[in-house]
Amino acid sequence: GDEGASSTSCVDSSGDTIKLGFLNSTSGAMAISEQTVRDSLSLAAEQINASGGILGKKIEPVVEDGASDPAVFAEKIEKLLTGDCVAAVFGGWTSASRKAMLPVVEADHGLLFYPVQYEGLEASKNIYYTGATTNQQIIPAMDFLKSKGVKTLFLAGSDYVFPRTANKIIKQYAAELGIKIVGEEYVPLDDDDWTTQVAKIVAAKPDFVFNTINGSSNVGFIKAYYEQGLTAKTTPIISVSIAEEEAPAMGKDVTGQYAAWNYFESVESPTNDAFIKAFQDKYGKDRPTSDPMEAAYTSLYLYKNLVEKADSFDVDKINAAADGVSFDAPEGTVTIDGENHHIAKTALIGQINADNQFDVVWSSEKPIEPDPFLKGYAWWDPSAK
Amino acid sequence: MLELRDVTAGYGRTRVLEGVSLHVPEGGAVAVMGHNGAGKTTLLRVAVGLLPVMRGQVLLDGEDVTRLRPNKRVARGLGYVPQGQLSFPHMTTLENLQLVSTQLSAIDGVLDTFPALRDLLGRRAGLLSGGQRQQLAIARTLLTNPRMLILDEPTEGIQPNVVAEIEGVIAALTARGDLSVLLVEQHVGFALRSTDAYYVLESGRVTSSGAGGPGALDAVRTAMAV
Amino acid sequence: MDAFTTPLLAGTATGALLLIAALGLALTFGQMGVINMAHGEFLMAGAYTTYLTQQVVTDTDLSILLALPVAFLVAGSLGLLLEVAIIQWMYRRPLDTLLVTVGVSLLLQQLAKDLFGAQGDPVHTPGWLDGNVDVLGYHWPYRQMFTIVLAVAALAALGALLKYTSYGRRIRATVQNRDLAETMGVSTRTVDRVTFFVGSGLAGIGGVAVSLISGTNPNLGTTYIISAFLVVVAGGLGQLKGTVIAAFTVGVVTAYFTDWFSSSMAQVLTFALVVVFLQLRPQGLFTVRTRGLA
Amino acid sequence: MNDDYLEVRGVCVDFDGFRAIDDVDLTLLQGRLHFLIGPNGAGKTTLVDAVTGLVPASGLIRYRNQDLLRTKPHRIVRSGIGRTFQTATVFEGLSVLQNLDIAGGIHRRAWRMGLARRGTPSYVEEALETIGLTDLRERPAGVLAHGQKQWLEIGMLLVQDARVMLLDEPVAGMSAEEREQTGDLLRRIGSERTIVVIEHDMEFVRSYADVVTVMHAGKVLAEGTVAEIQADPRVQEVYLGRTAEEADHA
Amino acid sequence: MKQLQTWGRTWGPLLGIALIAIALLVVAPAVLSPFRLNNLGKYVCWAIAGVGIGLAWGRGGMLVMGQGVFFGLGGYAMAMHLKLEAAMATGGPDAVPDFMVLYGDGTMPGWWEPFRSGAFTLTAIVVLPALVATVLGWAIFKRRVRGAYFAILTQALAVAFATLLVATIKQTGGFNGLNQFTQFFGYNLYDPANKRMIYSIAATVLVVCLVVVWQLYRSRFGELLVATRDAEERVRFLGHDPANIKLVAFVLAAVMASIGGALFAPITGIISPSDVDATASIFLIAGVALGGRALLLGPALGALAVGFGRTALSESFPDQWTYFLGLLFIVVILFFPAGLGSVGSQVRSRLRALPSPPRRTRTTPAAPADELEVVR
Ligand SMILES: Nc1ncnc2c1ncn2[C@@H]1O[C@H](COP(=O)(O)OP(=O)(O)OP(=O)(O)O)[C@@H](O)[C@H]1O
Ligand SMILES: Nc1ncnc2c1ncn2[C@@H]1O[C@H](COP(=O)(O)OP(=O)(O)OP(=O)(O)O)[C@@H](O)[C@H]1O
Ligand SMILES: NC(N)=O
Ligand SMILES: [Mg+2]
Ligand SMILES: [Mg+2]
Repeated sequence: GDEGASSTSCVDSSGDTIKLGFLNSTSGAMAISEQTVRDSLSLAAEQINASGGILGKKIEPVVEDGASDPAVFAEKIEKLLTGDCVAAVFGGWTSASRKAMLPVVEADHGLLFYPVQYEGLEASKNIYYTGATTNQQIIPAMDFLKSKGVKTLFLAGSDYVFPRTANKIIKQYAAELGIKIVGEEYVPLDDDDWTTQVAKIVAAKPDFVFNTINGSSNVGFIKAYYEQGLTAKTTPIISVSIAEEEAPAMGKDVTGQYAAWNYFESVESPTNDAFIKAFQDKYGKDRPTSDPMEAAYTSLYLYKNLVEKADSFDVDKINAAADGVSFDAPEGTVTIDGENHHIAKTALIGQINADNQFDVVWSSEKPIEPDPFLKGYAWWDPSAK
Repeated sequence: MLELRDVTAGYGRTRVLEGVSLHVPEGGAVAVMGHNGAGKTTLLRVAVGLLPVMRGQVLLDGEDVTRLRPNKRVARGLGYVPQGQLSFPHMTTLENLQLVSTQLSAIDGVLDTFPALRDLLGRRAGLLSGGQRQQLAIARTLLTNPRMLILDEPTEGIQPNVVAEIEGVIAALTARGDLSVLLVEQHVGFALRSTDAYYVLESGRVTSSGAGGPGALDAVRTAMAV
Repeated sequence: MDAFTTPLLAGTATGALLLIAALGLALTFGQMGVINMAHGEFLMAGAYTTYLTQQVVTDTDLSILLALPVAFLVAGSLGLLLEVAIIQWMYRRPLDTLLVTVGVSLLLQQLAKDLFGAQGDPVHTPGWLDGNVDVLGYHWPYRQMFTIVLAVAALAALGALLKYTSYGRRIRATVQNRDLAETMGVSTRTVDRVTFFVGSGLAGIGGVAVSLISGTNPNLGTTYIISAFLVVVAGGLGQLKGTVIAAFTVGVVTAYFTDWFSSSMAQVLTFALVVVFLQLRPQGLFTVRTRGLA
Repeated sequence: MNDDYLEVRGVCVDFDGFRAIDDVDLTLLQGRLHFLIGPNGAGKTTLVDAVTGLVPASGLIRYRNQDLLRTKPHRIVRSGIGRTFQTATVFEGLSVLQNLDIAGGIHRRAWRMGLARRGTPSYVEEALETIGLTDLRERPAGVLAHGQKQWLEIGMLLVQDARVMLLDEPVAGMSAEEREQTGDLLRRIGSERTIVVIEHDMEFVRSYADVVTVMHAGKVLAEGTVAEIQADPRVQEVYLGRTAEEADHA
Repeated sequence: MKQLQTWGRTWGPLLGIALIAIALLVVAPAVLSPFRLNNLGKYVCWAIAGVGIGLAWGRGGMLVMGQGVFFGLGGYAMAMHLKLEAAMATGGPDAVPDFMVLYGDGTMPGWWEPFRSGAFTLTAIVVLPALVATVLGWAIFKRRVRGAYFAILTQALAVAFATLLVATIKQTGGFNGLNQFTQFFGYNLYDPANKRMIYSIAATVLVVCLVVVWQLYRSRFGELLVATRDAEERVRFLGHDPANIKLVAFVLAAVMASIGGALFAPITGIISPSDVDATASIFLIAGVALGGRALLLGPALGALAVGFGRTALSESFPDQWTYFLGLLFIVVILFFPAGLGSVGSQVRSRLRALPSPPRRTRTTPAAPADELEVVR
């Protein structure tokens, strides 16, 4: 789009409140995941308001349902930006929803904060990505596998963009690392039946399985896996979408398996303790916290810091001030890269214990600088077959 | 036995019956006659409970059954043979009968009345010829052991010698004295032979009524010629 | 060898699951003509019932067995409620039931989400279903065998109900001609309610089996509903025999396609196959003919 | 003899092993009222079904040098053969007028189907008059009484201008006067058509039949005038019964 | 009086169409914000598909549960062109869409190639669905598949179509669908004036479709279609092959859905499997049912209402709106089987039929006998 040229912002920052849009799917298939993001956004807003707001203005959330439908996301973000004149929008989960919102947020010259790990290869001036890009999650996970001496790897994923692209990267990196890919299987999002694919894993006998399945389909996968006699002992799995929210639904079947994230509820830090306590005080003791929730929570605080550094709600001023803005997040300190609008994050590998919590077994030494286009990785060739 | 008091009924907005009253005494047999579209079928549907009344009452054994569902009326001894050779097309002849009663002796009894059905027991009713279906329909209703039998043009589409058969059956049943009959028939001669009172229906109103028997033939013909 | 046995055995289990879901539909749709799009949500109700039963009776070995009759009752009651509140007014316009029940399905999904949260809840596999047996290279899970047993049992029970009791005739009579059935002394109201109760209850049983695969979640029903309908249609309306053959065929064929191509393509190809099949046998596997133009 | 006659030769119809029509020969000539009678289940309706392509049959059925057994039902209709049904079947959602009007559709060019009807075509008006439903012309056909539907079906045949009319029990359920009206109507329109009537009411048959064919168990049992038929002991046995002489339905 | 009635019956509907035209083409652009107008444009696309559904379902009795397939054919055809336009604008005449580089190997399948041409695309939007519908319809109707079989079959097609799209990520963008267009036949898509133009095109198309079905409904073909709906087999004995009659309606409905989809892509800026799958198809149906499937204006107004309702409800009750939506389905179908468009006449007839209203809702004629009936 032609940035900013034609659209003049209608954001009204003259009063003592500032409107922010929360756009998550609270109906449809993705509600399972996105509701949690909504919850932590609400928590963050409450906290910020309690401590004086942003630039002294209370946040006034305008919530919308993305209905798990990319076209609805496109419609709603336009409504939020041009109808409600929100200063920024927080939300989206699937890459489909982000891709649908991207042209709108660019055309309207608004801001979107996207809280989920994704497949990278994207950087928009109007989007801040507070989840991991591939070099902060997938590539470290591969490094971890290499360190474990893994020789053969099986790829299992949902049949959509994120897993497909992630696996393209994994395959190229695996070649570099000398890890052999012995199988690659996809199942449509929300399909529970993994029996046949798991049988193929049984037959292929890989050292490890790299799991890029999204959402509830993980339950079917893990159960089928366990049923056919595969365990963390025989053939461990490393997942990039199973978090504290999902793990309980799989019970003991998932115990001992690994997951790569940038945050776990088990992360030990005072900020995290405070985050967990606040969250559970608000939503109940039984509610776990997880990476996307934390990233969403962080995104609102990052926005606060951005605005306060820029001393303005203006998009251009915020972007100009972005580089180096940081926040002491539950996962540790995160810092915005002004160039690509991603944030530096520490990569963690956790192992799921009997309480469905994740014991950190590996960690990158320091926050990894975001590299959405993998420019720093010589083995990466985007147009390879 | 069965009484309709000042019944008004119809479909949607259109009224088909206007203040019709009719009485079938215990053990009696009554014929209803009238032209196409006069409302004969509508009258019977009201009596059986398939069509709600807009006004008026239906009484069975002196009791108001206006709000009673058809199957409850059947349980109280009402039997109904609808017009149009209706059956359950995907069920066999035997199953059509078994729906009402599974007693072998009872089924055997009605099969004696309609022997042509014996060969068709295993055939689906939807495959039967029109006349075969009509025989089945009457047989099925007789199985419900009615005390009050309501027949809507039972001989329509039936071969002559079976018509005679049916006439004989009705005669035999009424002769027993414990069965009342309400008969809609186009064959006036047959109707009057089989009943002891008649009503003529014209555009939803009773225009003439009287005692039955062959003697009424001329009266009915005149009434219907209007 | 396992390239042959795996899809066969796994597909049979999938077919069994489809069969349980489809059996209920064979009753409510095949026999009564009601296109109940909320049937999937009755499945979901069965799954949540299993979860709740496990919360109350923590001995998983026992709780699954307990969940079966409870799920039948819960889903059956939901079906009964649906019949009494809505469907009973709609028997004369079967295609419209489809749209009404889409609304019901939306309501139930939202309700489940509000009651149990958007996240799935765990259902634990009992110890006696833990494990598998090696059949020619396929580690056939006990759970899959259990599903097959469950389906066969449900089939036998339903078959007996339809064949050996007068209820079977009553239900068929009612759907073929309501008024006539009523005047033959059949209480069509009772028949309708019983049928809906039993048909929906079967979905509840299916829900128990499904919960062992995927736990619970509010969208669980949507996964199965269209395949289940397709099975009933391919099998021929009102024909249990056809439903059984169609369910297992679809299950096994999909498994082979999945093995050869991919899960997505398998779905596409299976749907395509059913379409082609209906070309050959437009009214399903087993056709009931009548005369005339009706 | 012109070629405007319907020829049935050696026709058989089988249903899963049951032979409903068994080697039937018939020649139906124009200008005569031809009656088809016989016991319930004799195969009368099935024969009409075979002629109109509703059930598969073997043998030969020919009309104007056209082999009907190899012709689809709607093409058979287009060649001038029309029928009614034992259970009257009309288009319940359309008005009486529309029912009649669309029956005339085969005589219109396809592209004219896209045009609206303007007024009432004269032949539809005539048909309405003939079947006595003029007053009910705007009524949906679904609400007509049993007999009215049967008339409407006949009216549709009139509008179709069928050269051969096969009427399956057209007067069943009609009162004596109505039968008479219908019979007279058939006689009037029958002079330049081939009309076959299936009927059980012997009085009606007596009054209007030129030729009667009796079917029994899928075969032709007898053929001739009414008098010949009534005298035939086999017909009396299987069909008329002991009431043969006094078969006086009113 | 009588004359006035006849006049009203003939020209009243046209007056209704004219009112809709004025509302959409004159009033709406004047009073709505660009965003709301764009939203309305989206509903208009659904309404165009809805008009076709009214024809096939309301008049023809074919419950087309898979119109998403045709909506998608048009939508994807248009989106492919827009995607190529966007690519060519920055990358020259041989450029390929961005996602093919991201998820694939950067080569474009051959069947994308012709969609570089705008003329080809416009032709394809009409011809493609017509072809597919003809082949499909021919097979289905000749084999006399109908009623519930037909409904479920078409629904399965929508599922299969959406799954196929998801499975062919490298060719169709998969679950993401196609988006990030920049221009529409040379016009900048983010210029408000151009957006208004596209909206006007959509509104005009809707009005044209309404006029087309208006003429169809009053034509003899329209009567024959109703006849086919009510007693399909009987139509044979009027000398028509019902399969052909249904085919015409089915193909027309498919083309309308396709055009609706084609306009949907530039208006919303995206087309993805979730716009064409079984659920999306059911929403198309829902609008038609709500407005009154057998009425002339019902389907279009119903589709607009459902579109508006989804937006309004989800904006006002973002967490509870599916309850309302579910209830809407139930209440409308249960109490107004002929659609909200018929509420007036229904109430009137109720009042007149007093004092004893029917115990059961029997205001519509009984379902066509063959909805579930199995014929040889
Ligand atoms: N379901 C219906 N809806 C509206 N009107 C109806 C309905 N059924 C019948 N009618 C109308 O009611 C009137 C009486 O019909 P009914 O069937 O009672 O007549 P009938 O005397 O039995 O005629 P027939 O001798 O032809 O059987 C007719 O004018 C008919 O058009
Ligand atoms: N599709 C079919 N399958 C099996 N049997 C059939 C089928 N159609 C007709 N029959 C049988 O063929 C025989 C002839 O039936 P048909 O309807 O031709 O008799 P009909 O002479 O018209 O009798 P009616 O006077 O009672 O109408 C009957 O015994 C009927 O049961
Ligand atoms: N970005 C993801 N996980 O879809
Ligand atoms: Mg009658
Ligand atoms: Mg016959």
